[in-house]
Amino acid sequence: MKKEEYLDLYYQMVLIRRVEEAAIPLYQEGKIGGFLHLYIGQEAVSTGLISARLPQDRVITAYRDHGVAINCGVSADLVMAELLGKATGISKGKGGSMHMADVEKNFWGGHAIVGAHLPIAAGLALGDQYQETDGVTICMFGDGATNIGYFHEALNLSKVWNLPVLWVCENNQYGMGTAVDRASAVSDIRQKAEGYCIPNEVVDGMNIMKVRQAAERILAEIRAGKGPYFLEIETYRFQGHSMGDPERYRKQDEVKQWEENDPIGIFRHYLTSEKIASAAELDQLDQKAADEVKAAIQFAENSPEPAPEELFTNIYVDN
Amino acid sequence: MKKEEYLDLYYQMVLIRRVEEAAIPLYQEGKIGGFLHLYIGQEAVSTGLISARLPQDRVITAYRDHGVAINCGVSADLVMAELLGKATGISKGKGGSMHMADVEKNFWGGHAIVGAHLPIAAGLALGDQYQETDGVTICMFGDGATNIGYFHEALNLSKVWNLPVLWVCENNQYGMGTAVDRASAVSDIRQKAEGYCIPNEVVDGMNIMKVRQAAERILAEIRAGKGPYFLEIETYRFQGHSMGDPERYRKQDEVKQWEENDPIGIFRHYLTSEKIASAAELDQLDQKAADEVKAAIQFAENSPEPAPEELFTNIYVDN
Amino acid sequence: MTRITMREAISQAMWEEMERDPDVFILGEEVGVWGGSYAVTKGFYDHFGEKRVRDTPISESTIVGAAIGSALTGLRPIAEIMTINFAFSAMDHIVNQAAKLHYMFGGQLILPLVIRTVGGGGRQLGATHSQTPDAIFAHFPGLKVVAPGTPEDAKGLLKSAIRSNDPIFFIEHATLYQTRAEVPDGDYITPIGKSKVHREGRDVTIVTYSKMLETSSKAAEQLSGMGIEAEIIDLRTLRPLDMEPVLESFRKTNRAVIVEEGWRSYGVGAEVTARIYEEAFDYVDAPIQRVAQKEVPLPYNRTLEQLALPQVEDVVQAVKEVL
Amino acid sequence: MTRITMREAISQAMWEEMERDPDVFILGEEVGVWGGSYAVTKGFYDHFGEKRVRDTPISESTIVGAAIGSALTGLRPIAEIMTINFAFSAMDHIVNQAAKLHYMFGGQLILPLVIRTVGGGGRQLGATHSQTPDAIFAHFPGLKVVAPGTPEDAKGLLKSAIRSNDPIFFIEHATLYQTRAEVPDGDYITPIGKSKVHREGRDVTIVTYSKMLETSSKAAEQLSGMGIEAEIIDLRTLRPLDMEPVLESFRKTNRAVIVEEGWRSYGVGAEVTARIYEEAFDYVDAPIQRVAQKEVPLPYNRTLEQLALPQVEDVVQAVKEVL
Ligand SMILES: Cc1ncc(C[n+]2csc(CCOP(=O)(O)OP(=O)(O)O)c2C)c(N)n1
Ligand SMILES: Cc1ncc(C[n+]2csc(CCOP(=O)(O)OP(=O)(O)O)c2C)c(N)n1
Ligand SMILES: [Mg+2]
Ligand SMILES: [Mg+2]
Repeated sequence: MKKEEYLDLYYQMVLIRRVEEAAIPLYQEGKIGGFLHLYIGQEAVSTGLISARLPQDRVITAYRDHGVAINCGVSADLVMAELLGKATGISKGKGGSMHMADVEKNFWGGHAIVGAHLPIAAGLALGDQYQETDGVTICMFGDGATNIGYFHEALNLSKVWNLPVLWVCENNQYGMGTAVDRASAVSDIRQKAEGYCIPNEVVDGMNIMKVRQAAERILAEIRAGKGPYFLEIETYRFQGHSMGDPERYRKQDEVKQWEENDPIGIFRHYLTSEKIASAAELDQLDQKAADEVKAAIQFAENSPEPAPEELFTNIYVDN
Repeated sequence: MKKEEYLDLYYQMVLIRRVEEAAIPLYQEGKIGGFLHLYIGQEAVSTGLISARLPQDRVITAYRDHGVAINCGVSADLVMAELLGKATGISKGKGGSMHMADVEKNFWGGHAIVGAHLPIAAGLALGDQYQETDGVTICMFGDGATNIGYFHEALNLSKVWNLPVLWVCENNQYGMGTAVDRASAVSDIRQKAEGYCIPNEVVDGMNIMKVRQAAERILAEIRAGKGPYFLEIETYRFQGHSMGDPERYRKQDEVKQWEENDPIGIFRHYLTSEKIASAAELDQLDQKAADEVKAAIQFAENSPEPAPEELFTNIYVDN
Repeated sequence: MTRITMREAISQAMWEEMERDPDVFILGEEVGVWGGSYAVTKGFYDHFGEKRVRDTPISESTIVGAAIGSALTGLRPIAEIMTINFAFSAMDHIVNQAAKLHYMFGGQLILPLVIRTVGGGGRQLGATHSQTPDAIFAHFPGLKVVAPGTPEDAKGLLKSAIRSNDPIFFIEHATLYQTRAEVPDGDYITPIGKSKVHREGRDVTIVTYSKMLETSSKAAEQLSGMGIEAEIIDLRTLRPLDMEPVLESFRKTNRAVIVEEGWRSYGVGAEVTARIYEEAFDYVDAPIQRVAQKEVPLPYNRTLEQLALPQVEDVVQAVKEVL
Repeated sequence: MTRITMREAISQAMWEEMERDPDVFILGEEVGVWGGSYAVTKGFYDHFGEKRVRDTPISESTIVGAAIGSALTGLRPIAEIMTINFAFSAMDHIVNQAAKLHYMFGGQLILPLVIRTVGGGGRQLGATHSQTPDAIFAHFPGLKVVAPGTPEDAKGLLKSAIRSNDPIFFIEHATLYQTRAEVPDGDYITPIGKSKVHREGRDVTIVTYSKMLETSSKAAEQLSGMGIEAEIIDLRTLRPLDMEPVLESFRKTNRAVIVEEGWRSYGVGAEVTARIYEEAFDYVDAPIQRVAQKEVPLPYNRTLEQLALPQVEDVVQAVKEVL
């Protein structure tokens, strides 16, 4: 990997972090409504994964999607504008935090019904297989999502049809307040893939390089026609499930321990200790991210509300 | 096992066979309507299984339920009357072939939405666990049913809650016209249980003694509190999926080969060669079954239709 | 014109569209090797191959979900849900995904998708297998719901649906497959979202669709023998609901009976009734009547089942009441 | 009488019934350790223990399915589906199993089962999370559908539901939990299947339920200031639908407006409208009006969302139109 690539990965992670940190007060002021699920702590997962994709590779995820959107190339401006429900938002203000997509960037959303996007991901992969492209679909979902029937049906179909799809479970240890082993028959989520004969592995999601390397290798295999693959990525969300989570289900100690494994800190340490970048260079990127977020907020705040007529557009394509 | 027990098992299998053979012309004459899914070829499965249960053990199955009903102790009369839609039928003529139940016999139906009874079975087992009885729920379903999401959710929950349930997959090689490996990521259905850490095994469903022995052993384990167990039973349906199946999906040769493994024939041979019963004794039972079926048809034909007012009963309990 | 069955009409629509456009394909349970559990896709597997006629596992959510996903990539899937009773097992993907993705992402996602299914009672299949819950699917904006009553419309509407860029829920009726009627030769399409005068008459307006078009037509024949000429409007599409032909007829007859096979409460008849009163209040000469299924889970026994289902005599009776 | 919130009322109903009957238990996502995602079961887990307050995996079908199964064994489960939007993921078990098992097996199977869920828009949750599809659940005979609008009714109806031997789909409203009102002290139950006069008036009948009871009441206050006295009927139960109080009121006022939060087409208002015309045709003085949600998947943006939802002014406007 070239130096710029390393720096770009670092920058993306920091940018996601700053965007979300900025969203917190905006939510508290009531400028952002609805649910707001933060990705803080998990940035290495999508940044590592998506940086390994080729342009023809599709990405689809759940409602914890700000980071994924940014990794796919959606600007902080358009993410922030969507959070504020503005006409300039990536979903024209109609989707909000949970429903961002950018088809041009091969990012297919942002889906808020737990697990329901897995069958859709199977369909995206089927589209590529049918059309004989070499695109791979990367489908991300949480540990909790592996308990719903959609997961089972989608994984099964992907194997039966040998679909080019990378199933990525972000195991952040909880589905809302329910610890993995209180909801799942197996604590090693990757074991579920065995029931479908889908090759699988687990990777440390706090270390972006590990995610990136695994993703590169696996995407190449899928692209070569080897069919679906299941990747469990161990990670943790530092914030509550969404804003206003009482967090009765976990100890502050546990959170602290994980926070000491901050994926940004780990990567920063890696970059400096491996002499890939200096602290000063990284500080500059931090500053750049802060500036970009500031500008994004300004862009969003200054953007117009959707016109009232927008209520009735996009219901159907054909009228 | 005492001799009478052996004879009883034999009798049950033959009775089921004769009831269903008698149903074919009744269907063709239009006296039986709707769908009619025959169990012919699979009799050893439910006969073996259910003979091993204690009275407190609940049984629930799919729409291929005539045999199961009889094994649970429903008389041929009441099965036949239900097939003919009579007021005397086990479900008062409201359920038909696919929907027979006898709560007094701890038989909870007959369910026609593929896989939907698995979550219900988990609930039955939960009821016993909650009430601290030592009953086990025996839940039977087809190979095709293992592909729907309900299967996944129910198995997962059963393990998480350590429910006293025996999951029994009757692998008869096809879900309608779809061979197992055209629909399922794994051909050894029992492998699916690995994804839930549920102990499992496969047993030959054409040999009633093997089914019976496995069931006895496993039910005792579950009863002792060891939680769910998964049993795959290899079997075959000699008839089409339901009446009027064009059977384009399998070769007559294949059917013939399986028919040579007729579970009744195999058991008959076992009983005579092991000198448990003589051919004459078994012939007598054959005759008795034929007589019972004849009487059942008479009972059903002579039974009254449900009164028109019955249309509006049983919608609610409380009015 | 050629006389063909509804089954043939539907089959032809798919066959012709698949010949016309390589992006059209079929997926569902038993659509391939079996030839469709109602024999609608008989011969398709051999002709188009397993790439385009795809047997699926019993996974209703994923049949619809995979259809959605592949539609997003530009394909034109026809997902078959074996019967509408199993559509409940795919409910989220139908009403929460297919119906909403286009709107929710500001128009970015486009879903040229048809979900074909078949409903209706009358075959002694019992409560879980005999439903006509069409109204509940029609409740969701973002979905279009089509339910043809004649071979001609079935073919033309299905071709429209396949060419459409919207998600379409296409409801056939199990006891109509054998119905035979004239169908135009060659390629034609019938627009979605247009109701139609099926039979002209001056005395009363019968509004109906799907199987009940047949029942209503029989009633109209009987009524005609009594000197009563019923005008029959076939809704054909339940969402968007085109009231124009209904209102036009009603303004002439001033009397209406709405006939549907499904349950009365919260059904199609309620909506049509409410709209007629809203939009043609001054033309009402008598209380509008609804004919519908008795509100019970449909029983297996044939006599009871027929008691529950709307019959020709029920329609005749209702018409007499509004006159 | 004590003044409590809707949340407290619902919570009390369950708490009291659980104290009263050891067979009553709760299962659902986040009902235990978290205390309910709407804090309705806060404190239950600590008090009743994990046997009776059961956190489940994210498996909606199986939450309902397991509730059905355990109900069959004589228990009285309260299954919580976190929001009504996720009830589509359990649709088969709700409408095809819970609603039908009793009938289909000739009355043998008995399901004393409550499915609690919460619906409604207005919180900027976007199209998949903001629905009020109450009507579609009410379409199925065999199910009872309850949707209270006041703390008093919520408590009394939920207690009735828990004691009932039928499967009951109990719909709460997310933006009503903070609503505060007087509730009788001690144990009381409110019968399911009875509509109620919520406010007396002579000029117009407003028929509504759930959240729109609040909206309609505000409208009635405004109207009162203009000298118009609206009578408000709270349906409280959507199936079975009790029209008596509606008709009685209508025979007095001869004018009606039906107010619901869900989409207009194939909604609750259609059914109520059709029934009023059917059962009180001679009393109609003006076309009955429906106030409902605009027929779009609900958008995230606050202004657009509010434009789509029925507002107090819409009710006032509709009343003026019928006068
Ligand atoms: C079908 C469905 N059920 C319930 C919910 C409510 N819900 C939203 S997020 C969530 C937890 C999901 O956990 P997980 O998959 O681990 O993802 P994470 O939030 O940890 O990223 C739940 C229960 C939903 N959105 N959809
Ligand atoms: C949810 C659902 N989808 C489809 C069907 C139609 N159907 C009935 S039986 C069947 C095949 C089931 O196969 P399997 O589970 O192997 O049982 P078998 O018939 O072989 O005993 C199908 C697809 C249904 N009843 N329910
Ligand atoms: Mg998680
Ligand atoms: Mg099978």
